[in-house]
Amino acid sequence: MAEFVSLRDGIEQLVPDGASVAMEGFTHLIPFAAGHEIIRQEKRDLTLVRMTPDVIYDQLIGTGCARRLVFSWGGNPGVGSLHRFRDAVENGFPSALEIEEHSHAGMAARYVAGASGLPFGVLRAYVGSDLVKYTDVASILCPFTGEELAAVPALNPDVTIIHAQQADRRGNVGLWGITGVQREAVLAATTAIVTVEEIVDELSDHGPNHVILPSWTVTAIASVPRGSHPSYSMGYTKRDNAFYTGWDVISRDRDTFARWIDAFVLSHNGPEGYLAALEDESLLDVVLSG
Amino acid sequence: MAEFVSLRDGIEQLVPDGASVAMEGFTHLIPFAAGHEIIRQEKRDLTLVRMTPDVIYDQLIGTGCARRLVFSWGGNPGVGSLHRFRDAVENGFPSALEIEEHSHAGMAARYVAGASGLPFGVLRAYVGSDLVKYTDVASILCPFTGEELAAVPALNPDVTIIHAQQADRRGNVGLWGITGVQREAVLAATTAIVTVEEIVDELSDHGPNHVILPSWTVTAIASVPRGSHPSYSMGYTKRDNAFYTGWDVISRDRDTFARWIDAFVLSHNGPEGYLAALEDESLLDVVLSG
Amino acid sequence: MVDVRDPTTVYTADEMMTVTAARHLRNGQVCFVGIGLPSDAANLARLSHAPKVILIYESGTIDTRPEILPLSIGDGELADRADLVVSVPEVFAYWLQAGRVDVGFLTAAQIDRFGNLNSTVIGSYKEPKVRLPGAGGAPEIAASAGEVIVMLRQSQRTFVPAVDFVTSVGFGRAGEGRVDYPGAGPTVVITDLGVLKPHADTHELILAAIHPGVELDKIRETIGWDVKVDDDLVTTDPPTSDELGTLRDLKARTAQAHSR
Amino acid sequence: MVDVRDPTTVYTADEMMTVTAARHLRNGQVCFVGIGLPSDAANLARLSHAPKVILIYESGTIDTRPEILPLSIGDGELADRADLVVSVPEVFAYWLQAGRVDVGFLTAAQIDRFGNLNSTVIGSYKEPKVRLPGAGGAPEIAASAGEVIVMLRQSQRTFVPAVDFVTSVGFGRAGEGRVDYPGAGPTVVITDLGVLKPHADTHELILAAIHPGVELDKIRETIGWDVKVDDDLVTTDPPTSDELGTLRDLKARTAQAHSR
Repeated sequence: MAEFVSLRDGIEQLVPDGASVAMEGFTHLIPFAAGHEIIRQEKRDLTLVRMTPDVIYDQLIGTGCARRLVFSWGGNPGVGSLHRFRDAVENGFPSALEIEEHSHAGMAARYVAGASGLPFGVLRAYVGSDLVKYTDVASILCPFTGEELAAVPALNPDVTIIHAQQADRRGNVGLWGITGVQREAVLAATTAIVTVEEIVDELSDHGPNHVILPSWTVTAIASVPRGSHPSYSMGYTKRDNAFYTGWDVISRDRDTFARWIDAFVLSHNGPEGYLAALEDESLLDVVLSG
Repeated sequence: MAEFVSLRDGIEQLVPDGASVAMEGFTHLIPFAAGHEIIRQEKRDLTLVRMTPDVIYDQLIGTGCARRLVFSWGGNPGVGSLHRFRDAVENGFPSALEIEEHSHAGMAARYVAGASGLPFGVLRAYVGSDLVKYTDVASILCPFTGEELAAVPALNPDVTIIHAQQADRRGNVGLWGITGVQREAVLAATTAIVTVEEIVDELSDHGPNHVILPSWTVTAIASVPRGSHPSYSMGYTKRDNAFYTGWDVISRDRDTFARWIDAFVLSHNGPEGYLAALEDESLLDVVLSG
Repeated sequence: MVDVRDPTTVYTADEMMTVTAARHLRNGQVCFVGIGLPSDAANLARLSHAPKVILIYESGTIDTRPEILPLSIGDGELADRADLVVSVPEVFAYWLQAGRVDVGFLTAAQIDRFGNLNSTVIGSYKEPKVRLPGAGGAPEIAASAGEVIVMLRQSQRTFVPAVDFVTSVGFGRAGEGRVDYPGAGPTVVITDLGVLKPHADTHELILAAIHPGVELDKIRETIGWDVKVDDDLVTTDPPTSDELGTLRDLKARTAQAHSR
Repeated sequence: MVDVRDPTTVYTADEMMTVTAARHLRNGQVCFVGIGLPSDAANLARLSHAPKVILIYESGTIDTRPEILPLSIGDGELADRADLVVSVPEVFAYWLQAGRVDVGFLTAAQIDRFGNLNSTVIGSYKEPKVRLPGAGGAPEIAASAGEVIVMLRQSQRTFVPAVDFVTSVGFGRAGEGRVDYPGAGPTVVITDLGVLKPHADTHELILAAIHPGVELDKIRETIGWDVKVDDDLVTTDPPTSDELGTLRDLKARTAQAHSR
């Protein structure tokens, strides 16, 4: 059964240095507050796993938390490059970053295999792509038709962290809207941490694509309202598009990035401080002017 | 886009003799009315596919529609044997019935492979079971760990028939409650026929396990209220448990069965007649007393 | 059977069997349940000593808390009272195969001395004497559940030296054990007369407990092999009045609901 | 570019490109859409001549009809206005891989004469000059969609003799063609200056159409190989005032909604 914890205790006790950590959320429900807490606690040597490492992983990579990145698309959605990610890959700054790279379909099949207790997944993928030369993919023959397909190894992160809209008091978790690969990422992991917008008496009923994760599939739950900013939590918050656009400028320069991390993440004890800092309009100007 | 048709036209035009036909619904939402229409139209040489051939396939087998049965559990749920199925397998009456038999997990994996456009599915299954000697299962090695697993061939029926609670006027189909393997069975098939309790302006919103099949994945929709009797349609009808219990007596004897089919199915033009016959309490007595 | 006039200590062999099976479930365990005696026992456990046992039915209903016993594996009652309902492919892949099930309940038409189960056919597969329903979810429950509890009434027809067909593996036809199977296999076989458990080394089912009032001869008469008896054979505790009361209330509620 | 004072006949190169791409979509086709120019074109088609085009975004939103253009692949707008939303594993397995997508839109950082696309890296993989975002859904769209429409602005940096990395296959590095791929591959490449199509035999991209007012020299200057010109080279019809009006309204609605 899931335990209710503070975000700080959850990260401290369940995310050891060196762990493989998947933080999922496909544009929607990205667990930014949990990422910030990992930065505050200076976790090191993490293998970061995520289909779409966006700004959250740019921040984790830029602060030196990651040794390795497993991913399928690393960009700032609708904006452009992730400059901290690029700096790590192109220049080894702040430290070298190993990468293991798949396609979206491959990563999804890897999570599905992991959630299913299978050692590999099969898909029609990677055909003709140079990716096969650089990543962990094998070819496999259909025993019935002889057709050649791709096999990818199961993905079973040590820790999966997601953000959801709700948990009920028994620890069942509910999320809806675009649900991405979160169900599989949680079920594939040894340990699952969920931050939620709200703890409720009864989960809302939000239609066909509502994912429910029973309490006994989750390790720890922390209440973190607005914990997905600048991503969004459908029904609770809107995506902060201006933040994503602005991140291009912040992240392009190493010093500006360091000042931003200091001012918005490290100077605060937790997510409340980050949210308060966002409201202080002069703070960003100070960060940008150096 | 799905076309709206009468049940009679749908079966007549889309279910040719010799076709492989999957009629799915896991206890819930079993498309009985469509089965009765297949009996009325005297379809022959069908390969019937279904995880749990219950009373509906007992009726189709007993009337000689089937040449072959692909399945994983063939019983009268909570009651006992399917006597027409047994008579066909044990005695070849009314005609010999080839069987291809899997476990539930194997059948589910076969449908998933079919819906995914893959030639086979992989699962940890059939270990130590004599089923491997008699069915279409192969062993496959994980290219990463060397572990041996089971491979099953994809299932792609010519026609899948399901019963659902609702279709909207654009032809989108909605079903909820226990949804079984219906989504996969429809997506795996060349042709999909859906009978529905009701055609509505807007599909109801029935929570996390609500399956929506877009109009363009369905070939034909027929409005058939109570089309799942004696199974049930959550939100519309209750399961007729007495019918299932009574079926044991009806189906045990070849002649009684033939009289029942005549009185309840063949004597009527369509589902309305069947439902009216159920209301006529003396009719069953006549059938049973011979 | 104990023959005492106090109605709460007069019970049927099925009740003794159901109560015994229920006692084997612990709070918080995840249990994959079939219809019939297993479902009775699992729900009795949930309504008595193990309120937090998590019940999964193969129709996809997860952590369901039915108020009445289901008649089929897919009753609406199970869906209405479940924490979540998933598709059938998912219940087998993400929940059973992934190793999330602690205890699987199985029954069968035949069991052999090594806990192998037959629910497929009596006679030969190609020319069956009696064609049974078949495998359903059983082979994978037998392989992947953490352990398996078997419930089966004893008779020469059911407890046989060798099953006609291995639908679901126990310890193999020769008792060779559990090679390469994720789960531990049948850890206990609960019957109307007693309880058998596999020997740690030989994997042969040994009589471990006998229900109150049952003679050892009756056990031997209803098992098709020369069954060994554990040196520490115990007598099962009879059902308590609480256990009987809870089970009978559940059955009465069920009968009433289904008569409507 | 046509330089006429009537505002509905003055348009940008991106507008010409978007309108041309939109015209390639037919009513009822199922289209797998990416963010940016492809999303603009697909929604323009839906709002003009192809109201029943079915748009799928890789975030799992199926048959979505956004009122404003999404800024990210997973905007709430896409979910709110979709017929259904499925998980990411499902959108790739049940929908794209299963062959349910007629047309996939792709863009990239580089394209070569045989329609191979690079969105992974400039320079060598191990020591990149520029690390690009990577594959995302592109390799499987390239393989499994019925056909692929590529949208890419022309320049010596983008239209290169050989891509640094084949992220998504067109007709292979040597133009060997589509062996064993379910889909037909890139059937058309739409740029800001014209339209290229693969030659039926050689699979080399040939200039098939030139946008109004564009000089052939400009085409040659911005393609890194000696591009061949179709004997039947046509000039693209300029955007109609309806097309431009619909596109501009959509953009204006989008800008207004996002400024709130």
